[in-house]
Amino acid sequence: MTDIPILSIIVFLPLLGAVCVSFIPGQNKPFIKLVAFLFSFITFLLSVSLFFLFNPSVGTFQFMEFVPWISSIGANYSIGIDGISLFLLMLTTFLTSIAILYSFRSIGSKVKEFMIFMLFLNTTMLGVFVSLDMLLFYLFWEAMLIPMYFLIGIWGGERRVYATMKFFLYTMFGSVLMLAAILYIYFMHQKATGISTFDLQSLLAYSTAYLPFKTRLFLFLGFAIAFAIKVPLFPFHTWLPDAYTEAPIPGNLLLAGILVKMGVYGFLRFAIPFFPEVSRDFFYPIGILAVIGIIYGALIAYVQKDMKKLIAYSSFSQVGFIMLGIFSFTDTGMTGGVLQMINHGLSISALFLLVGMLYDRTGKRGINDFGGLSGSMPVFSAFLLITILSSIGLPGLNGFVGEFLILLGVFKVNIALTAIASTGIILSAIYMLWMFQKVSYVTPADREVKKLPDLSLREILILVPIILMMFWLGLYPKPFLSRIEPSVKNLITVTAPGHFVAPVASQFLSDKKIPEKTFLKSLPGK
Amino acid sequence: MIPIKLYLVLSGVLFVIGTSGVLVRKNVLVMLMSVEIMLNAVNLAFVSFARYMMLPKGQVYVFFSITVAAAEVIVGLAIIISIFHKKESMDVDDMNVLKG
Amino acid sequence: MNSTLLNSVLFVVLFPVFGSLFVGIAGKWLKKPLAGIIASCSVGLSFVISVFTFFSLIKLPPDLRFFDKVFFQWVPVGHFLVNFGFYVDPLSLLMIMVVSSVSFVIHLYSIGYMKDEEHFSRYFSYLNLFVASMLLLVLADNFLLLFMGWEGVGLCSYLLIGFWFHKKSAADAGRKAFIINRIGDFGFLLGILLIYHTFKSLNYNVVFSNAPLILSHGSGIATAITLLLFMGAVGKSAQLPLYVWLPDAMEGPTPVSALIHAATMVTAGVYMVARTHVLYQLSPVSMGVVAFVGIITAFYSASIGMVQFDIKRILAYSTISQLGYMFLGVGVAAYSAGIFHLMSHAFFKALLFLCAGSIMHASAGETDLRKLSGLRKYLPVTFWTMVIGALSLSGFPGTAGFFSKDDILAHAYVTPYYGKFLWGLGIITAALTSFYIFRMIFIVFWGDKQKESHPHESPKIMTFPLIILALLAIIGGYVGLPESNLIHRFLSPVFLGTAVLSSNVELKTIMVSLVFSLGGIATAWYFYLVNPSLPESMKKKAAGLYKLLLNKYFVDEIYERIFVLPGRKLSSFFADVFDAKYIDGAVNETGKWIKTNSEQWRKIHTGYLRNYALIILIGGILLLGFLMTKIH
Amino acid sequence: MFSYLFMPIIIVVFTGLLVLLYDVLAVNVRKEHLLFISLAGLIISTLYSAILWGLPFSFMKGMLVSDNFSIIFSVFFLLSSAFILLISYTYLNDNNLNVGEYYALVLFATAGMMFMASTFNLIVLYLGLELLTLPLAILICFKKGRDFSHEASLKFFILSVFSSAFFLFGIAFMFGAAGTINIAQVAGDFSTHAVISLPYLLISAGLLILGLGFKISSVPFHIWTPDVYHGAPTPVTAFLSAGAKVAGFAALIRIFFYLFPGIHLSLTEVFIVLSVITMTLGNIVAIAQRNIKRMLAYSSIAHSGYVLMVLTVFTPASISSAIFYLMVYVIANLGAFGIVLALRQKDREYIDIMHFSGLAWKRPLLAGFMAIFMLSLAGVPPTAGFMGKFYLFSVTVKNGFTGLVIAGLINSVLAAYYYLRIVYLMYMKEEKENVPVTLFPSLGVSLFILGIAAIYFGIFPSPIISLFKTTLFH
Repeated sequence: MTDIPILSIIVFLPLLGAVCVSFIPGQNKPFIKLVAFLFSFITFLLSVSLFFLFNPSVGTFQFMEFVPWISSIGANYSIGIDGISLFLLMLTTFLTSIAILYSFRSIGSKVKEFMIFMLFLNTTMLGVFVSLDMLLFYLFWEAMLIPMYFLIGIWGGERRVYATMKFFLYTMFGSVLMLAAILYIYFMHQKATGISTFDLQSLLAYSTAYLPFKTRLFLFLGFAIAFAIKVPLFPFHTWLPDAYTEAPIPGNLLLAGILVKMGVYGFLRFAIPFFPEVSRDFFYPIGILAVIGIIYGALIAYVQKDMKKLIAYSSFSQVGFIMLGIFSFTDTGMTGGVLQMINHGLSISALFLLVGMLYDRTGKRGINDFGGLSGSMPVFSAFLLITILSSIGLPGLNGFVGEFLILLGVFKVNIALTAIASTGIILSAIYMLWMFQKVSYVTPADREVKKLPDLSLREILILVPIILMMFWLGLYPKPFLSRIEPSVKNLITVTAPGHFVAPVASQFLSDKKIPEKTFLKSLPGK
Repeated sequence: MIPIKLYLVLSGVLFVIGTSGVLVRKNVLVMLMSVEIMLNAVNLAFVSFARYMMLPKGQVYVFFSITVAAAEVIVGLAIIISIFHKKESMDVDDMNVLKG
Repeated sequence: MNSTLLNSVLFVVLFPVFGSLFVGIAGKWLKKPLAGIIASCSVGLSFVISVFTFFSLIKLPPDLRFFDKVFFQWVPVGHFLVNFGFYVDPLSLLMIMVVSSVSFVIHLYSIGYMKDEEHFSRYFSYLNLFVASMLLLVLADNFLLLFMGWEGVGLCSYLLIGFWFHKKSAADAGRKAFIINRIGDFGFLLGILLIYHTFKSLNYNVVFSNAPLILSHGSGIATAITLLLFMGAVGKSAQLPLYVWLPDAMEGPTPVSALIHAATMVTAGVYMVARTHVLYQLSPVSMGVVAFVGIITAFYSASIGMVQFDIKRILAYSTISQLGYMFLGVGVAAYSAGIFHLMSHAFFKALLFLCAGSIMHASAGETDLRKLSGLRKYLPVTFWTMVIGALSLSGFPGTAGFFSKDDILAHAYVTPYYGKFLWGLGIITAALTSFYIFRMIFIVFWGDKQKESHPHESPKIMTFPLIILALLAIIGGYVGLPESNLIHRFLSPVFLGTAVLSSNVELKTIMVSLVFSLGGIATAWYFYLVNPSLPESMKKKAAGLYKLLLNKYFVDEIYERIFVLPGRKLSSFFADVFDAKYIDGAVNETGKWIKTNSEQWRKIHTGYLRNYALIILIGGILLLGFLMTKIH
Repeated sequence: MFSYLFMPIIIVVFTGLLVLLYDVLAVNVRKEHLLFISLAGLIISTLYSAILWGLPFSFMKGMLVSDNFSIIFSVFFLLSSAFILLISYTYLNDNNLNVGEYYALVLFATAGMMFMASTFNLIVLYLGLELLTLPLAILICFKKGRDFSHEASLKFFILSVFSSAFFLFGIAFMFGAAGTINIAQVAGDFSTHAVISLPYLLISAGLLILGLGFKISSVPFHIWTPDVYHGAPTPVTAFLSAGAKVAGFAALIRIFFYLFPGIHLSLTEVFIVLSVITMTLGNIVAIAQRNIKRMLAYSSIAHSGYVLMVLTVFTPASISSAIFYLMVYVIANLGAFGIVLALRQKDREYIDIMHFSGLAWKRPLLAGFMAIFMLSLAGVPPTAGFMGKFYLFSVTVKNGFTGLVIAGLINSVLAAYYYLRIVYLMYMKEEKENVPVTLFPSLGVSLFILGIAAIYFGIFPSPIISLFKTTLFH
């Protein structure tokens, strides 16, 4: 589009920031904070410019850049974005800026290292969303674990080491299975065509058309487990409550706001387009797991005493909706899923920020440690309420639009599943309002809580953009939907049965024909 | 003519004797000697093959082997002496500080 | 109608929204009455606009009184498109006039009632938002936007019921309201999904015009859609079995109760059924369900109302009961009668609640019947207005309630399916209604003044609204006189092809129900003024029944046992056992297992040189042995 | 011709002799001079090797060869020896070990490794092996007065002569099977279908694997590794893990690249089994280790397993990926040992992993490099270790062993645990004991270079990989 490699600039600017910060003496904390924030904020502004430069009428990749990288194995530095990644990109830069701004106060020690890791993390996350080369993608995907490992492990809570180890190893376990799948596709493609490449598009066209069904099934599982762990889908969620609970609040923002979106993004960008038939067949397994997750997470959230844990389980519960939408293979469901990623990113980070603000004041975050904050901290309570309402999907706020579109999409596919999933809207109200009541209502016995100061101007400034976004997305989501939808449509076209079966397919499959969709017919609902 | 197999069996038996020596004896010096027996068994094999195939270069290799064996003994003895200085013991089972 | 006016309908909703935002954000810096005045004005402006719209609408011929004004595309995704648009027709216009007028009066009243409240501006912010949501609900031109208002009123009820957040009971009641509403909304949402699935649109015009074409009469989908929608109505309008939140809702400030019970929130269900009557018409089953749920709820809660001691609680059960009537009305296809009753109920119930508020104001917040008496002399305005309200509720001839209630009962009477039964239960309920409301009136206003209490009449700002509402509670009925039935004529373009009643039947049923409701009043009079010991002896005679009624049929307890406790237990099981032991356990045990192996395997390295040599030898032997197997 | 092409080895040997003589004869020996002389020798040799790139030459029917393969490995050995000398400099001073013999032995061993990489003749290979082993045995017990080093040295010495006897026996059988011990010639015989006795050849192959398996510490021939790595002076341990192991692989690759076409079926199975048990045992036992040197020993065993994975089939791609992996491994391993060497005060070393506690907040740069090395060993991007693993795995998949790759991948998750534990200790644990850090310029510079390399090759591996992909054998 333009000659300026704007995507590369966006991706690597934070890394440059990290390098700059590393040269500032550690004692000069205010300057470090300022530099780190400026870098993240400029990155954010640049990503906002993408929003306007983006051409909403096409669903294919834009702002593409291509530089040969490891020519001997066919890996290239190939990046670009479509409507799906555009918003995830913006969400990333947005939340990173917010997280850094928030950390000014809450991170007291080792500021320099903290900022370096945050900025590094930012680059890796952005890289994941723009990569159009499998190796490049995997590189960013795995590299992201490093800063996260440090962020949780150094600035986290009491059981941080357990949490961070579990997080790292568990997600790495999933990733390596994906690596095996990537390598296998790469190899099969090379065998069939003689071309070594990790290019997303070429591998995609190849794998959907030529690979035998059974192979595709295993490869899909390889991808799916990796992404399901990241999402996380029931029963792969064991790392989540620990990591969320122990991470520092800025880490939470990125962990809950963006990292888990990568799992969904992975499904959208890789697992589904690569193996459309298998994915369609997997609607029931994944849909059922997602629905179990919705209800299971909600029920567990209800009995949590620790606010962060409650939010963690609520987040786990809510991503079930996203997965459900994505796997409905309908334009509404998938668009809703993508929109819901943004919504969830906003609401969950606002929740964590609010909990963090309480924690900064009192050093506590149990739901029983507070009470009556509606009286002593009215502004805080108002923000908390709006955020809660957004996350329980109140119409007029962002959560509803996404949730409704998802349900609309899933309804087309299976009514029973939709109905069960919809109970999530009741359950979420139950546990969220329970938390709100415990925190904001009923006078506390504790005198100290009564005298807590309300939010400072800086804290309000952090929250207001998120709250405004919630309203915007809830009341006028059109600018977002119009950019997401073409890409989703494109995805649906690409994954339509038979889209990639080129006439030459027969020469690779002379002895093996792709079997008809017989797999998983015995599963419920079919 | 005596078949090659018999020479090889002899060589093999010698090699096994050497190996057993390393495995069962506790004295370090004896172990070193057992290794020498093993090397000599190999030398025997080399020579018999050379003779059998009428390839004299096989016998040349034995010279290399003997030279190396001599070097090994020198280094080995040096190590053993320095250990004896320290421990006053030749028993190899006394040395198991390093394990696991 | 000119487009400027149509555009200005947007402001019917926007004024209260702005009011709410302004009062909410700037509340800290606003002096006390000012916040209330701003809020009241914003609702008042809404009312003014609706009246203007009304007058320009009736200038048009009846067939042309329908406008669908789209403001912008709200959720466009591919073929799916939901607009942010308003639907202006006689029904919605009537509703917004009722809502904004009653709300305006309640706002005014609140300025006086809440003057000592710490969070004064917050209260008005919520109140405005409540009105805005209700207006949005009414004006929406599609189901999704309706749902936005629908959930919005649920939210505001949560906020306002729990307004005195320091009280645990208030907080609990608010939460209960919201959650039970959500249960209904769950069904409602599914209904919306099914509507879209069936009609490929959520717009009223599209859905209603296509409904008879796509769905055959009595088809399963029509029944499913309408029953799911009705589930939402059951939650929102507090019908059996989801009524339990409404009696608790009196934990909020009294004007809030007035607002919830009269103008906003609970009437939404009735409005929704009337709005979607095209669909209901297609499903006789659903119509029957609506009518039966309505009448049973009416009877059920009236029976509870008879023995309660808390005046607000009595009024709450009364509302549930009256809503039952309205559902009976729409359930027997008497939509305009249902809406008519909705309107008159709005007037007299708001009046009754505000009177109750006035009583509380006078007696230091006391609401227990056993501690209130003889207030007639001290609160003359309250007394008279409340009596008017009570009469209207009882269906005393000449009051609004009289006309509207009897309109419904008459329609029920002529319904082919179980019409006589519905009607019979209806008039029995009417008797119960007059009994419980006059029981309250007699106890509170007659007898001797309680000792050590200093009742005093409320300030003007509070009594003025009472008077307005009392007037409305009387004259409101005259728009629906049996012969000239203005309201019916006004609404008839909306409810085309619905039942028209012969005045003959109506007169007949009126006479019967009149007897019953007067009988109720008379009984109350006999019980509580003539022979006050009678209730006690009755209590003893029918102790079981009394206990059952007093404890509200133990429904709350049953729900607690069936849903809440098992849910909690299941949650605890998942959290403490399943997640910890199996999900976490699987991963942690794998880790432990590897560590154990690690400790075991390292023992291979014994430290003994000779063992090492042996291991190398064994390795070599295995290796050679394996290679040997390759020799053929 | 001769002198010109084999100058690299000759330079190294002569430098060794020069250092010895200088130490003995010079009047006023300055210890730095020993280092400088040795380094100069190594670097000249390296440059010389580089000149020879692309000029394949064979001497006496392959008794000594100079081809790209040998040059790559020679440069490897030379550079790693140079780094060993750099990182051990003050360690030697502090332990009174800074004598000419040390340098000479390292140089001689280096020459031995170079021999191993540049011959087709098995007996020359044997000589190279012994030339590597004997100096190493001495180096291991170089630090007098420590029980550990004596025990380690004895174990190393006895076991390596024990296994080299097997190796030699294998040579004898090769001779018996083919009538020659020139591997290239044996391979030629395969193609001309000359009579080769398969049983002898198989016995020979098995015994050769045993002998080289000992050097590369493949399970079960790895058994000496942990004890010796633990007991040896730290620079020597680094030398063992970097040089000796790679030399073993060089020999293994050269031998089996030629032998493979003849007996590939059975060999593939053998290498699969060796690979899986080697990496699994290495990784699992490493988890229980509390001593950093032992942990790195087991880690190095596991890394051998990874490399063996790709050697199930000897294609040019396999070899290039193995070489790349070994390079990456050596970089990270040298770096790790360098940091172990830094945690030291005079002759007291701090080698318990707990000693790393809180290092990051005391010496951030040092800890940062350690973290890079650990992550590189664990194979986490963007470090070189990831690229190495990635390339290795992709070739293995290409070779058709997807199951093996999955085993390798799961193993790398296991491995991540104990590597990350070091990172965790450095960054997330409070310092318990005041652990002194001795950082001297040559160590610092080495660590810096290695650290940069460990990142650089992770992001820009392309040039070096294409270098390894050129025709390696003459």
